[in-house]
Amino acid sequence: MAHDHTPASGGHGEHAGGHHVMPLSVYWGVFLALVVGTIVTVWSATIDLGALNVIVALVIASAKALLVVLYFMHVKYASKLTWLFVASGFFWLLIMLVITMNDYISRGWLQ
Amino acid sequence: MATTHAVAPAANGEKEPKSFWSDGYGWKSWLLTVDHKRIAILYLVSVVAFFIIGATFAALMRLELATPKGDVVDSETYNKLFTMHGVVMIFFFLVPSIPAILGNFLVPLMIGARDLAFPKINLLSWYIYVVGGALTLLAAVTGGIDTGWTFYTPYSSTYANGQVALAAIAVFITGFSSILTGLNFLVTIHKMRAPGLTWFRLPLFIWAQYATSLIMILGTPVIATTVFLVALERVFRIGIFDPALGGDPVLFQHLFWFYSHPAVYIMILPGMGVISDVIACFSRKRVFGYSFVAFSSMAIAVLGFMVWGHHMYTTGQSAYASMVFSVLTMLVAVPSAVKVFNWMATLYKGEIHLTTPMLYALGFIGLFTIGGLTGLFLGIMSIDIHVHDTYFVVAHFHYVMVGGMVMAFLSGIHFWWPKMFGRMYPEWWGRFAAINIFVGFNLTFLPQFVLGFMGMPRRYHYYPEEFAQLNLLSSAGAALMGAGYLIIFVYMLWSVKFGLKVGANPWKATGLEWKIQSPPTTHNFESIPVVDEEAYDYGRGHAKHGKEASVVR
Amino acid sequence: MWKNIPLLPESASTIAGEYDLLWWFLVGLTVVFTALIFVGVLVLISVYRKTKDSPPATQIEGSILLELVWTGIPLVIVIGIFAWGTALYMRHSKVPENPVEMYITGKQWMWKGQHPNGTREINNLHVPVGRPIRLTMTSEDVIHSYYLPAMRVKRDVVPGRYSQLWFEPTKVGEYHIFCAEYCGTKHSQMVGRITVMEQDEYERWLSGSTGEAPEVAGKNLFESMRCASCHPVEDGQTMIGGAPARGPSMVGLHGREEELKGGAKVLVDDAYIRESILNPMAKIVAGYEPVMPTYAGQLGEEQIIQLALYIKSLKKKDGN
Amino acid sequence: MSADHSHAMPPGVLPPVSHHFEDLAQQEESEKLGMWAFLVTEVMFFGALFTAYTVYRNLYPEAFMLASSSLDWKLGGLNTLVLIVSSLTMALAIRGAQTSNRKVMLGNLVLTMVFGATFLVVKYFEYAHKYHVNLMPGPTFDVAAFGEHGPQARIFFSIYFAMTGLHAFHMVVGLILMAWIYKKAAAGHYTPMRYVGIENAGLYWHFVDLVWIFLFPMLYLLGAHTSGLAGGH
Ligand code: HEA
Ligand code: HEA
Ligand code: HEC
Ligand code: CUA
Ligand SMILES: [Cu+2]
Repeated sequence: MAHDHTPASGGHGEHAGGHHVMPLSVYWGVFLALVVGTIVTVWSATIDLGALNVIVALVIASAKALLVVLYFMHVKYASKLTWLFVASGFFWLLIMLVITMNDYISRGWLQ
Repeated sequence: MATTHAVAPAANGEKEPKSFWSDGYGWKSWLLTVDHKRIAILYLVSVVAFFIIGATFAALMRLELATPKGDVVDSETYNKLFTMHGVVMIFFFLVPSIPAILGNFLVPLMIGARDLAFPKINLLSWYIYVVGGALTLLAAVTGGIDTGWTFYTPYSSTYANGQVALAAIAVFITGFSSILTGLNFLVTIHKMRAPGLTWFRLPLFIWAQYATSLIMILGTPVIATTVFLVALERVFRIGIFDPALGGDPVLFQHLFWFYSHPAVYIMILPGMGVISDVIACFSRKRVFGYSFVAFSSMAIAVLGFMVWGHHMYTTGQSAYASMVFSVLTMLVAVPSAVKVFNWMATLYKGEIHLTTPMLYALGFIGLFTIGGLTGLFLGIMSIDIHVHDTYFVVAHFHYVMVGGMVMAFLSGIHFWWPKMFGRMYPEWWGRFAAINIFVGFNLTFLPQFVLGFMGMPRRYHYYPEEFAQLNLLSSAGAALMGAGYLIIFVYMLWSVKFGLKVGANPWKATGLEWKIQSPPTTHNFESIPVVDEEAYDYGRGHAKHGKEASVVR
Repeated sequence: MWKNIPLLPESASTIAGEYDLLWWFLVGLTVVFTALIFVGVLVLISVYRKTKDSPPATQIEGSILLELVWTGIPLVIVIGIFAWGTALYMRHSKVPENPVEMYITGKQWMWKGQHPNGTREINNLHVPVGRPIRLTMTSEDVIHSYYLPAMRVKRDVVPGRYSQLWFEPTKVGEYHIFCAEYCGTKHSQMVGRITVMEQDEYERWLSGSTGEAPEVAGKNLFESMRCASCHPVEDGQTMIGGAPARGPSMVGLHGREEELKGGAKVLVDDAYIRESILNPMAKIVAGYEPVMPTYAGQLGEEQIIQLALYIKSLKKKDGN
Repeated sequence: MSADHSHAMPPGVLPPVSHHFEDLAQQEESEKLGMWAFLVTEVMFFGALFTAYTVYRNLYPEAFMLASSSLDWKLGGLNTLVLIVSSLTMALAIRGAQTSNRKVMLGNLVLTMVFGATFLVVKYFEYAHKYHVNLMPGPTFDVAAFGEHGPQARIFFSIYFAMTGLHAFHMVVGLILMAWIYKKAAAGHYTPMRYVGIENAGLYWHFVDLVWIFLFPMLYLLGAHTSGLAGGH
C-alpha cells in the first residue's frame, strides 16, 4: 500500500502510515449516531409500513454497521487491501442470500 | 540469481548436510515444530494414512460390487462403507492433499519467505485436522454413519442410525483446519513475497493456492454452521431441516452445496497449479499465456460460488433458479478449458522430458478433460434429470478427482520429492506405476459412464443382473489401479532411505525453491532473495546443457 | 459373452428420443474434444520430445488471439448446449392435456401406487401405452427419488410436499423403477417394475383388481374425520339444524381460484388441499374464520390423497 | 500488495520481530490482514444462519411476527445499547494505546469487559425465561403456545437460539480475549509503536457488536407494528 516503512528508530511518532489517531469527537459522534439509530429502529418498527418495515430496519442497521466499520474499525483509513477484504465478505454473503432466495421466490414462476 | 546450483550427487554414506530433517530428532521436535516444512511432512504422513483408509473402503466396495448380489457385506455395512469412503476421501484426503502438504512445504519457499505468516496457527491447523480425523474414525468404529457424504436431511437428522452427530461435529472441527490453512496462505502470499517478486512473477502454483485459499475461507464456514445445525437437529429436534417439524429439507441442500460445490474447486485448483509448474519445467518453457492461466484460477474461484444448484435439479428447485445455475455452470467450465489449451500450447516447440511427474501431468490433462466435459452433461438440466444420482455422476467425479486431482497430487509429490527428501525415487518404477494407474483408472471408471447412462443408480448395494459385467470390469480395474498405488507406496518409502541423493536442482527448474539446497535448512534462505526474473524463465540458462549430473539433461 | 450385454438403456417414452439426441450430441462433442486433446498431446510429445540433437525450447510468451479463440469457442459451445438443453427441459416440463392421474407415496423402502379407480399396488405400476401419465408423489419419511430410466425421468419425492412427474410411454414392456435418492439401509431394494400395457389390456387389468375407489375411501374419511360437520358437499346444503356452514363448500372447489383473506388469490390444487388439511392457518379463505383444526399427525399421506380425490370428484352440476 | 520489504530494519531498536518476518511493519501488516481474513470467515459463519433466517422468514411471515413478539424488545434494546457503549470504550482503549495513555487504555478495557459481561447477564435472563416458559426448542418446546403456528414458531426460536447462541459464544470468547489483552496491556506490551494486538482484539469486538446490530431488529422487532411493543410475556 501507500505505506512507506520508514524505519522508526527514535520510538516516537507513527512508524507506518496506517496508524491513524482519530480525534475523540469522531468516536463520540459515531457513538451518538449509533444510539440514535437504535432508537429510530425501535420507533420505526412500531409503525405499520407493510413490507417497508423490513427495508427500513435493514437500512438503518446497515448504516449503523457502516459507521462501526468505517470509524470504530478504522477502515476509512485502512489500505485498499482491507477494503477489498471487507467488501468480499459482504459480497459473498450477498451471493449466498440472493441466489438461495432466487430459488424460493421463483418457485412456480415458470409453468 | 540465474546461476544453477545443481551439484553432483553426493556419494551415498557421506555425512548428511544440515537440513530441516536434522534439526532435532525427538518426537517433540516434530510434534511441537512450527517449521512449515516439518508440518508439511506431518500432513504427508497423516493424509496418506487417510488415503489408505479411504482406499480400503473403496476396495471393499468394489469387491462387493463385483457381483449383483450382496454377498460380501450386508446393506447397512455397504452404506457405511461408501459414506466413510466419501467422507474420508474428501475431507481428510483430497481437500488437504495438495494445499496442506505441497502448499505448506512450497508456499514460503516459492515466495522467498522463511515461513508462513502464522507458524503456530499452522501447527494448530494440523492438530485440528488430526482431532477431526480421530473423531471421524471414532464415529466409524462406534456405530458408523450411513448417510452418504452429503448428509442429506431429514435422513441424517432424523432417520439414520449411528453416529451422525459425532461425524457432523468431526466435519465441523476439520473445517477449521481448512480455514486456518487458507487464512495463513492468503496473508503469506499477500505480505511475505520476497522483494521483486511481483504478482506476475509468481509461480502459477502460488496463484492456484491463492484462489484455493479464498474458497477455503469463504466457503468452509458455511459447511461448518450447516453440519452443526444438523447435529443440533438430531439431538434437540429443533425443526430447521425436518419437514415433520415444519422445516425445509431443501434448505439444507442449498447450504451444503454452497460449500461443497466450491469445495470441488478446492480439490482441483491446487492440482492445476502443480500441472502448470510441472509442464513448464519438463517442456523447458514458460507457461503459455501465463496471465490467462493465473486469472482463470481466480475466475473459477469466484464463479464457482454461484453454481451450486446444479446438484439440485431434481429436488423441486424452481425451474428458473435451475436455469440460472445451469448457465453459470456452463460459464465456469470455460476458464478450465482455457487452462487445458494453454498447457497444450506450452508443449508446442518445447523440449519435452517424459519424466514421471510429466507423465502424470499429461494424464491429468486427458482425464480432467473427460471428467470436465461429462460435468457439462450434468450441468444441463434436461440431461441431468436422467443421469442424476447414477453411476454417471460417480464416474464424472472420480475422473476429475482421481483422474484429475490425485494424478496432480502424484505429479507434484514426485516432482518435489527430491526437494523434500533430498533423494530421488526410482524413475523406471515411477513411470511404470504411472502407466499402470492410468490404465487401471480408465478400466475402473470408464464402464461407470455406461452404467450411469443405462440407469444404474449410485449407492446401490444390490443391482440388477444386466449391470453385472460392466461392474466386474470396474472392480478388476480397481484392483489394477490399487496395485499401482501399492508400487508407489513401496518405492517412495524405499527412496527415503536408499534413493539417489540429489543436489539443489535435479530438474533444473526455475523458481526460488530450487535455488536452495535439498532438503532445505530450517530457515530456508540465508538471506531473503531479491527476485529479478520472470516466472518460468527457462530461456535463461537453465535449459542449457550442463555437465552436472542431474536427472534432466 | 458380450453379445447379450446391453450397453444402452431402453427408450420407451416420447421424450426419450429427443433426450438421446442431445445425449449423443454431447457424447460426440466429448469424443471430439477428448480425441483432439489426446491426439494433440501425443503428437506434441512425439515431435518435441527431447532427443540428443533436438533444438532447445523456443520461448513463447502467449498470444492474445489464441486466448480469445479458445475462450470464445468453448463459450459458444457451452451456451449452445445450454440453450438446447434448457429448451428441451422447458418443453418436457409441460404436461399434455388430460393425463392419467396416479399417485405415488414413497416410504422406507417401498413405492405405493394408487390408480384413479382406487387400485393400489406396491413397487409396481401398470400404465397404458400412448397416454400421458402424471404422477403426484410424496413421501412419508425421508427424501426418495422416483426414477424410470427407460422413460428418462426422475423426480425427488420430498416429505411435506407434492412433486410431480409425467411421461408418455411409447413401448409396451416391463421396465425398472428405481429409488435414486439415498434413503437408508434398503435404498437399493426400493425398486420395482413399471409395466406398460395396451390400453384395453390395461383396462382389463384394472377391472380385474379389487379396491375401494379412492373417492369412496375419501368420502368415508370425510365423514369419519368430521369434515362434513363444517363443509357442505352439495350445493346449497346447510348444516345440522339449518345453521350456515362454518367452512366453505367443497363443491367445485378443485381447480378454482380461491380468494384469501387479505385479497391474495390461490389456485386450488392437490398441494393446496393438502396444506389446507395439515396447516389450515397458512391460508385463510376470505369470509371465513380460522376455526378449522389441523389434521397433521391424524391423517397419513395416502388418506390425504383419498380426501383430495373425493373433493375433486365433487364437481359442480352442469346447468347450475 | 507491497512486496518491497527490501530494506533491512536496524535490529534491536523495536520490539522483537518474529524470526520469519523481515521487519516489524511486515509483521504488523500480516497480523492485521490475518484478522481481517478471519472476520471475513466470521461473516460467512453467521451468513449461513442469516440465510436460513431469510428463507424461513419469507416462508412463514406471520409465525415469525408472532414468535418475535414474545421476545422482550426492551431487553434486546438494552443489550444493543450496552454493546454500542462497549464498542465505544473499546475504540477509546485503542486510542489510549495509540496516544500512550496507559490509564485510558486500561480503564476502557475494564469498561469494555464490564459491558460485555452485562450483555451476557441480560442474555442469561432472557434465555432462562424462555427456558421456563418452554420456548427453548427441544423436547420441551411448547408447540401449542402459538396455536396453529406452533411448528413454524419453533423454527423461529431455533434460529433465534442458534444466532444469539453463536453470538453469545463470540462474546464469551471476546471476554477471554479482553482479559488476556488486559494482562498484556498492563504489562506494557502496547505502545504507540506497536499495538496490533489490542487493535485486532478491537476489530473482533466491533465485529461482534456489528452482528448484534443486525440481530436486534431481525429477531426482536418483527411483530412490533402489529402487536405493539408489548413484548416479554
Ligand atoms: C475435483 C472435483 C470436481 C471438479 C473439478 C468438478 C467440475 C465440474 N463439475 Fe462436478 N462433481 C464433483 C466434483 C467435481 N466436479 C463431485 C464430487 C460431484 C458429486 C457430488 C455428490 O453428489 O456426491 C460432482 C457432481 C456434479 C454435478 C451434479 C450431478 C448430479 O448429482 O446430478 C454437476 C452438474 O452440473 C457437475 C458439473 C461439473 C462441471 C460443469 C464442472 C466443470 O468445472 C468442469 C470444467 C472442465 C472442462 C469443461 C474440461 C476442460 C475443457 C476442455 C478440454 C475443452 C473443451 C471445453 C468445452 C467445449 C467447454 N458436477
Ligand atoms: C478424493 C476422492 C476419492 C477417491 C480418491 C476415490 C477413489 C476411489 N473410489 Fe470413490 N468416491 C468418492 C471419492 C473418492 N473416491 C466420493 C466422494 C464418493 C461418494 C460417496 C457417497 O456416495 O456418499 C465415492 C463413491 C465411490 C463409489 C460409488 C459407491 C456407490 O455409490 O455405491 C465407488 C464405486 O465404485 C467408488 C470407487 C472408488 C475407487 C475404486 C477408488 C480408487 O481410486 C481407490 C484406489 C484404491 C484401491 C482400489 C484400493 C487398493 C487396492 C487393493 C488393496 C487391491 C484389491 C482391490 C480390489 C479387490 C478391488 N467410489
Ligand atoms: C371446525 C370446522 C371445520 C372442520 C372440522 C374442517 N374444516 Fe375445513 N375449513 C373450515 C373453515 C372455517 C375453512 C375456511 C378457512 C380456512 O381456510 O382455514 C376451511 C377450509 C378448508 C379447505 C379450503 C377450502 C377453500 O375454499 O379453499 C379445505 C380443502 C378443507 N377445509 C378441507 C377439510 C377437510 C378434508 C376436513 C376433514 C378432514 C376439514 N376441512 C375439517 C372449517 C373446518
Ligand atoms: Cu428410497 Cu432410496
Ligand atoms: Cu458442483
